[in-house]
Amino acid sequence: MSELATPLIDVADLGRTYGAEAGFLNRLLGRKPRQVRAVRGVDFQLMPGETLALVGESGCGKSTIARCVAGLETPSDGVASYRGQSMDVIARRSLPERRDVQMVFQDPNSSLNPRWRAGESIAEPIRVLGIESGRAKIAARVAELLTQVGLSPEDAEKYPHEFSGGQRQRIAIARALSTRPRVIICDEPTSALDVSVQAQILNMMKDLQDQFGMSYLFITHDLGVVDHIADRVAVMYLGRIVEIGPRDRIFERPRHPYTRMLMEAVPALGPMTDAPPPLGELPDPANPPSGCPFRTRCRHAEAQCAQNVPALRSLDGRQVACLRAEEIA
Amino acid sequence: ENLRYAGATAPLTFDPHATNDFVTTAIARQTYESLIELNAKSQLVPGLATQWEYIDNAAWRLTLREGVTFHDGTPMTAEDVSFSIMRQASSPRYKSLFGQITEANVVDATTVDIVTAQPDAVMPVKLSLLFVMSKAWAEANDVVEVPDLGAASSESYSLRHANGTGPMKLELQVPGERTVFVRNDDWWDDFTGNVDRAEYVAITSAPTRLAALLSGEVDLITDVPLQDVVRVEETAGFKVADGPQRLYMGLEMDGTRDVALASFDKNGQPLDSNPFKDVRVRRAIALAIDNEAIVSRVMRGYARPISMPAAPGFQGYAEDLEKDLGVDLEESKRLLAEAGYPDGFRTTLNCPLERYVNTEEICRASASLLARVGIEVTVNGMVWPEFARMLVNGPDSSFHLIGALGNSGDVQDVFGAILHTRDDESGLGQQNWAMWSNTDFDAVFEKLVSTFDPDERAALYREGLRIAQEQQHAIYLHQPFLIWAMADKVDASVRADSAVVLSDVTVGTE
Amino acid sequence: MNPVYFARRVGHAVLVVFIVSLIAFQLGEVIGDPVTAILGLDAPASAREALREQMGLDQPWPVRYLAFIGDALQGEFGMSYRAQRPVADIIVERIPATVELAISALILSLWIGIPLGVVAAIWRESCWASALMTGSVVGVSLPTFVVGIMLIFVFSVQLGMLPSFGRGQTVAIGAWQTGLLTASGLAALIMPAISLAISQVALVARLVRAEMLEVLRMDYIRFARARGIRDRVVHFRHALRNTLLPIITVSGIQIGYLIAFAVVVEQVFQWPGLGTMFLAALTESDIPVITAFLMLIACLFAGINLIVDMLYALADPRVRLAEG
Amino acid sequence: MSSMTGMRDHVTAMATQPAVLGAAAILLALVVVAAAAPWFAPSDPSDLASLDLFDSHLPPSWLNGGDARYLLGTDSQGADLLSLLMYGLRTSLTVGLLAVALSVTIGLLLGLIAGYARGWADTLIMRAADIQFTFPAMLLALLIGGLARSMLPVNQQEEAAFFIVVLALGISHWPHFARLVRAAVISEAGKNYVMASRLSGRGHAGILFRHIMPNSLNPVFVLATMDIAFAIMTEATLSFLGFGMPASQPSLGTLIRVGYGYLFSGEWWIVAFPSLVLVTLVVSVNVVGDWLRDRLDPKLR
Amino acid sequence: MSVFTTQAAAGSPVLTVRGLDVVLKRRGADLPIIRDVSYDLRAGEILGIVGESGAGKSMSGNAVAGLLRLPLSASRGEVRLNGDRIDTLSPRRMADIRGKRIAMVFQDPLTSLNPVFTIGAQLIETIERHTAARGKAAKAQAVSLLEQVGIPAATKRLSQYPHEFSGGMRQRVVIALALAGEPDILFADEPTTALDVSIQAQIIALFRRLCQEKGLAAALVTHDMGVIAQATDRMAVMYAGRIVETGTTAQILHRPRHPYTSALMQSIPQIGKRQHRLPQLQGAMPRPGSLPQGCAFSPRCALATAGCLKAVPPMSGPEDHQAACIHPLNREASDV
Ligand SMILES: Nc1ncnc2c1ncn2[C@@H]1O[C@H](COP(=O)(O)OP(=O)(O)OP(=O)(O)O)[C@@H](O)[C@H]1O
Ligand SMILES: Nc1ncnc2c1ncn2[C@@H]1O[C@H](COP(=O)(O)OP(=O)(O)OP(=O)(O)O)[C@@H](O)[C@H]1O
Ligand SMILES: [Mg+2]
Ligand SMILES: [Mg+2]
Repeated sequence: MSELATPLIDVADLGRTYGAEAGFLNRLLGRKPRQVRAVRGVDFQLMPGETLALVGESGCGKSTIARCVAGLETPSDGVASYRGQSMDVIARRSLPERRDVQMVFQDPNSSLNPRWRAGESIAEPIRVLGIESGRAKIAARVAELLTQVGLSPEDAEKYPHEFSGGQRQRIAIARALSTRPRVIICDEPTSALDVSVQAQILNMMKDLQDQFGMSYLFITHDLGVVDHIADRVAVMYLGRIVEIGPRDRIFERPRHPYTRMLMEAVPALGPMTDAPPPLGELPDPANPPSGCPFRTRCRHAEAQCAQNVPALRSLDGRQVACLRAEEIA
Repeated sequence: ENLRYAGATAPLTFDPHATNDFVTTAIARQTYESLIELNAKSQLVPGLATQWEYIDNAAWRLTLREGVTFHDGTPMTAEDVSFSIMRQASSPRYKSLFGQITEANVVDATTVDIVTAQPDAVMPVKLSLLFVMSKAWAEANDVVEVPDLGAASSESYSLRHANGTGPMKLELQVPGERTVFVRNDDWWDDFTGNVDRAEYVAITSAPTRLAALLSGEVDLITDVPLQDVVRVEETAGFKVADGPQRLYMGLEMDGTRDVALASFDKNGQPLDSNPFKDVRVRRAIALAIDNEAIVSRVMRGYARPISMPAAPGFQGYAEDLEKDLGVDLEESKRLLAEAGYPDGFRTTLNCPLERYVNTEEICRASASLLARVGIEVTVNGMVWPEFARMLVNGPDSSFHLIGALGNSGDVQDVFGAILHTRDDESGLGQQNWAMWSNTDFDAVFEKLVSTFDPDERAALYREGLRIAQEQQHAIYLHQPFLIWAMADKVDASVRADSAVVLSDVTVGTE
Repeated sequence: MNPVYFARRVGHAVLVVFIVSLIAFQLGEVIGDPVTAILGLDAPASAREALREQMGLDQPWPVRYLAFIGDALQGEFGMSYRAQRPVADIIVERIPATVELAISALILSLWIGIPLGVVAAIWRESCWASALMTGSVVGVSLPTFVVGIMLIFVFSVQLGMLPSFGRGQTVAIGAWQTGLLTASGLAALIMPAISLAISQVALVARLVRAEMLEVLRMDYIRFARARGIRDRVVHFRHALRNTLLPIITVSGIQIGYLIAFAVVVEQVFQWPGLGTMFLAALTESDIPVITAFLMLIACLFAGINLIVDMLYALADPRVRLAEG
Repeated sequence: MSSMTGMRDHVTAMATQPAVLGAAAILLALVVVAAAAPWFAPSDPSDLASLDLFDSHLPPSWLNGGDARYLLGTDSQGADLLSLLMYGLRTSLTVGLLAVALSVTIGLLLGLIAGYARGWADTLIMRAADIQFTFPAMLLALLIGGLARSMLPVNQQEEAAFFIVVLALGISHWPHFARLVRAAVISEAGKNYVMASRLSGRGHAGILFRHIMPNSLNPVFVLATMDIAFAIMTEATLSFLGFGMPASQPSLGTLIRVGYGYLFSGEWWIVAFPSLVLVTLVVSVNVVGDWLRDRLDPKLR
Repeated sequence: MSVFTTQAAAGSPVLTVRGLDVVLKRRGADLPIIRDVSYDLRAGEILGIVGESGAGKSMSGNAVAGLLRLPLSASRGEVRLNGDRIDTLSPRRMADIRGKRIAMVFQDPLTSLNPVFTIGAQLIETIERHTAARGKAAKAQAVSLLEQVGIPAATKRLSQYPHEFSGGMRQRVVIALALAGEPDILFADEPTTALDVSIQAQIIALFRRLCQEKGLAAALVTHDMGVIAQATDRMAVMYAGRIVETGTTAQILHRPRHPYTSALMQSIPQIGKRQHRLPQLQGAMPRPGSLPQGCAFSPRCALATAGCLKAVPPMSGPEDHQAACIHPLNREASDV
């Protein structure tokens, strides 16, 4: 990725808040509604041909970002744009650009309509977005896509329940590929799969990227997978990006204590370690701590960490949101 | 002895002037007595009045029985009688019977004059529905006036308390459920029965009512369904009694409209005429309907075929005019063709459900009988309030089944209310739901009203009945019988007004 | 209890009652003709007019609706055309009969239906369970009125064991006439309660079975077993408690069915309750009674719904703590 | 799941349960009888001219006094009971089916809207359903019946009775379906294939009707089966109370109502046969419905 | 039948499983789900059972605890607890052993707790079922259990409901419940799969501590090799219903003998081990009922020969590291 290239996806100050509006009665009783700011102040760019991995523990807002970027959800603040145009607008106005951003979901069981044949599911975007027309042409394209994802053209006639999880995920990928997208958002595409199947899928995704050159926004909580597939990594905690930068930088020398904690927590395949386990648990997202969101679990937290939310700042070839990043080795 | 008996509905109130519901009247009659009574054969006999005579100037003079006391022990006075007459005359429900009464004058302690706006020859018959209440009691309990409907917001005392002169005292009235009587030992007349305590319960569902009898929970039930009669008779220890009801059933046909309602030709196109207005059509219908068959199959013999707007038990009924038209389908079809309906036509028969015995079956049987001459009849069954509303606010019917009685049971009443041309001003023809109109007939009625001579009246009754027959004012079907079932130990005879006269009932010891 | 949750439920209840009052009033407007209902066929036209005026039927309907609501709020529903008594009195007098009948039937149906359903769920595969379920299907399929009259035929007419109609002896406790304290009252209750309960037993059993099957599949049941908790405890404590929620809801709805079918049962057994009153009123176009009955039912169901919601919150800690 | 293989699966699965198989066979037979009534029934009870009053109250042909022409005897009008039963079955089934079709249509539509649109539409619809729910179906049916009758001209009520009953039953049950559909829609709408379809550019209507609705139909189907039984029963009860089908267009319920009065009279056949048919019908519908539920309801599998 | 035992391990096995088969009873033929499963559990040791989804890991645990329900049933083999057979016990007796001697923990802490009872009620119920403690004593024991598993403010927590706990806390509660009867054996079926890595690390540490402190014999079922590496002393690899390799964890991870184990480990993307492509296993594990002839892994195996298809290969190799393969990798001198 040259610095000159324009980003495909530009996420700027993205925020998304969930939770009911304060109802009449609640307002009358002076109650605050329970609101979850699932994502706040998130900035990042996705360049052509690159893979950006988004990691973080469950509930930190990864899927929310994915949905905003895909135009499936309207951000509460900020914007996620594709080539300068808001994805929300693209989706709502059904602009032609929408075919350029596709998505693969985590759960292969629910990502295919159980009543549709595999071929029908794959053909849906082709037909609706008018990418091909005519039965024969569509069928040919479906067959081609099936082959690309390592299935056989005959599989188009089968129903989802006749496939294994890995095969279903392949079909989902074929469907995402069907529009020849520039960006594919992968929301934990392998976390429901066995490692042997995961390897097949990851390899295939890499091959496809080599072949078609699309970008991946790859969401996962498995750092091993990140290290394997990503060019750049963004680490999220409680709705914010706490560290973002090139993979090598981050994995070689994590600067944010959270990133470090995550990496230490991953059980290594090697000999048993006696390192103490991480501290504490994720705070209630509806009620996050003041200042640095991670300070409640951070071994390095100081009084100043509770004051302000640390902003992302450049350090050592990546951006990190920690006041003490330099001090922590 | 104790008698437990059951009927289909409960008495609504014990205020004898506040309702004209005949079940209520029949039950209230145990405690309240009328000035003139009807005996078991529907003949007028002295009640609280021992004599009555017409004394000109539209006034009737009543001589009151002496030594009669109310249940609270106070003697009955002429004041009480006069009070009761005027109280009842003011009741909206009795307007058509007593609305003409202007004064009830106390002449002396045992004499009261009833003055009406016009001379009224059938007043004595009507008086069998005029009940006597204690004036002092009414004043003491704030029921001087008939409870005012719609406006009153509390229950009137007379609803569940009674102070009459009759053979039974009211001990307990639970509205809608049960009524308990005890014998009035101070009654002026002789008890022919031996009941000294009686309890009446309402059991709406006929099978349940029958079950209550068969299981011994009650000793007597009224309104036995026809199909169950055999079952009761065959069950050891039970018997059935029956007797004619003062009521006749008939099919009434639209006699006025130029286009009949809900009637079509065989292709479903609206008729541009009113076939019922044509006497040939009416005759054709009469010839097609086999009322013998209806009586024997639908009514299982518990009815009597009739051929005029009256039946035994009506004052003025003329038995010798009774004639069986018979069934003649050929003639019927010929008449229809002659009237311009060679293929027949389609029409709707409005049919009240309940109220009278087996109405739905009668209607359906009539429909199938008429189908034989090409008249296709759709039976439109309606619950009673709907049916009543249709008649009263219209009448919006060109063909319907109805039971007719004439308020007092005098044929004159039948003539005036049911057969006379409708006239809102005079109130005549008020219940002429058929809107039948015949000037000759109206003339006969006018004459009848002002005639007091029994023989002349008899002739006029006959003349009126004859015109009705000749013009086929309606299809006269039958006079239904009342059927009671009871345990063998009970002796009670069926009266035309369906009252179980407790003073006449004997309960044996088994 | 969360006050917002509670307040919102009460709000719903009031709304329901208000809407029903509109419907009930409107119904009174179109159904039947009170004047005919009161005076019968043979009253002269003048008498009809007079009565119409006297009853205020010539006023425009909003005026009458306001009057109606005003009266209703004071517990006044006017006079029954037919019974010539204040409707409120009639209703108050008849409530005990229906309530005792419905509650007995409810208890009976839950008391028999719940164990049946549990048993059928636990031994899902056994032939006894399928026999039970088939039996319960037959139970649902028998028209209440046929059951009622058959019971009468057997137990009253043939065996002479039970009374065929009425409530037997009642005792007053304050304004409440109860039949539960006398032998004859209890005897009279047996058959109506059974015929009312029969179809409900089947309903409850089927529901409990379905819910139970679902709950038995849950991990916490497996985990309870893994902890060595005895099957009996697992079934009747762990599983049943979780099955309770839908049962509470259904019991609420069931009271609806019970009241509705009480109309039929009361008719068959001449039970002096609201059902016979309503039916009589319906066939007689006794509008004040119909209207009052509807309002009563609406209040009743709004109340039941409220109670069900509250019970639900009690039985399920998740709801209890959740925001309304 | 393919509808074809699905169907075959169901049939083979059913074959292993004799009770269900029996019930399904009976149901099928009853439906065929009802559908073919005009051709198979010995006579047409609505052809009044064919009735002979003197043939009334005949017992079944195998009993003393029976008439070979009337296999199951005759009613009070001399109509052949067998024919009445066949036509009554037809009416009952039609009423049941149409009523359920109506409530399914209303419920499905409102449920789809509520579950998909959420927001105020959801609140409104579900609140209405709640209100409706508070009223027992039968009372509601009585009311609607009463209302409709009082608003129609007298002489149209007869023909209208059928539609009134269907309307009353249909309207009184839609909340069941709406709730069910709404829940299913909410669960389906959250599934990823719906998201994927949105990404493929499909509009809301397309997603709702092509994806969500077909996948939400199973529970509806099951409940509908059960509801047919319930509708038939309620219609019978309404008829018993005199607010159902008229005697000239009898349903099984009407036949039972008419026959009810003959329970003690010894003319048992007038009530026994319709009751038997009704119970058989409702039982078989329920058995098949139960079985369907056990098979189709994913929660129970 | 080959039996896997380690001389090195302290003490004699608490639980021995020998030749266990579980079948799915169907009309006609029974479908084998797991075959010939044998292993030992020793006090103070954690045995890891690893394998892909559907390999039969859970089933082997459920069968031992007598938790199979029809149509599943254990058709062969024996299970001994301290030398006494328990697979032949009546369900009633088995229920007495479950929770008391053999405890279990399941994957999903969200659904393992009954939502309508407080944590305290569930704990006390279990304590009273298995110990003599009643009332106050039981409550005190409940508090101490919660403290043992690292739940702060235990007394207050007793009166709370499961939904008031976070996922990690819930799993701790589940473990506390499993420990309530002071069992000898703990079966943990994927206890950390639903949790975040940070919490997973905490729970693993907890397990290890408990085993050491209490001398529990534990079996940890998982499909995460990392968890195996960090938590277990010995491990068994399952494939298509059979154990295909057993041995000490260190040895297997270091020098796997079965080609499946080796391939599986290589296909795991690991931090710091960059490869452009992951070595991948082709195809998928066969489902019960469609097992190939002979070695079930042969269709996916690079080393497969005709001999592999003849018969199911027996376990072979040194006592502390056996594999069911006729072409084992990393042969050692002790191999026959
Ligand atoms: N539709 C919603 N309504 C309310 N809250 C939501 C909604 N969707 C997500 N959240 C909340 O927003 C936060 C972020 O959710 P999100 O699904 O984006 O997390 P995630 O990082 O994808 O987690 P996971 O790894 O579990 O998929 C969570 O706390 C979640 O509870
Ligand atoms: N109740 C059942 N009926 C039929 N087959 C079953 C049943 N339970 C499990 N199986 C089958 O038994 C095999 C082993 O299941 P088991 O649950 O032991 O696998 P597992 O190794 O624990 O997998 P996972 O990692 O997914 O939990 C699987 O192929 C599964 O399909
Ligand atoms: Mg997510
Ligand atoms: Mg498992």
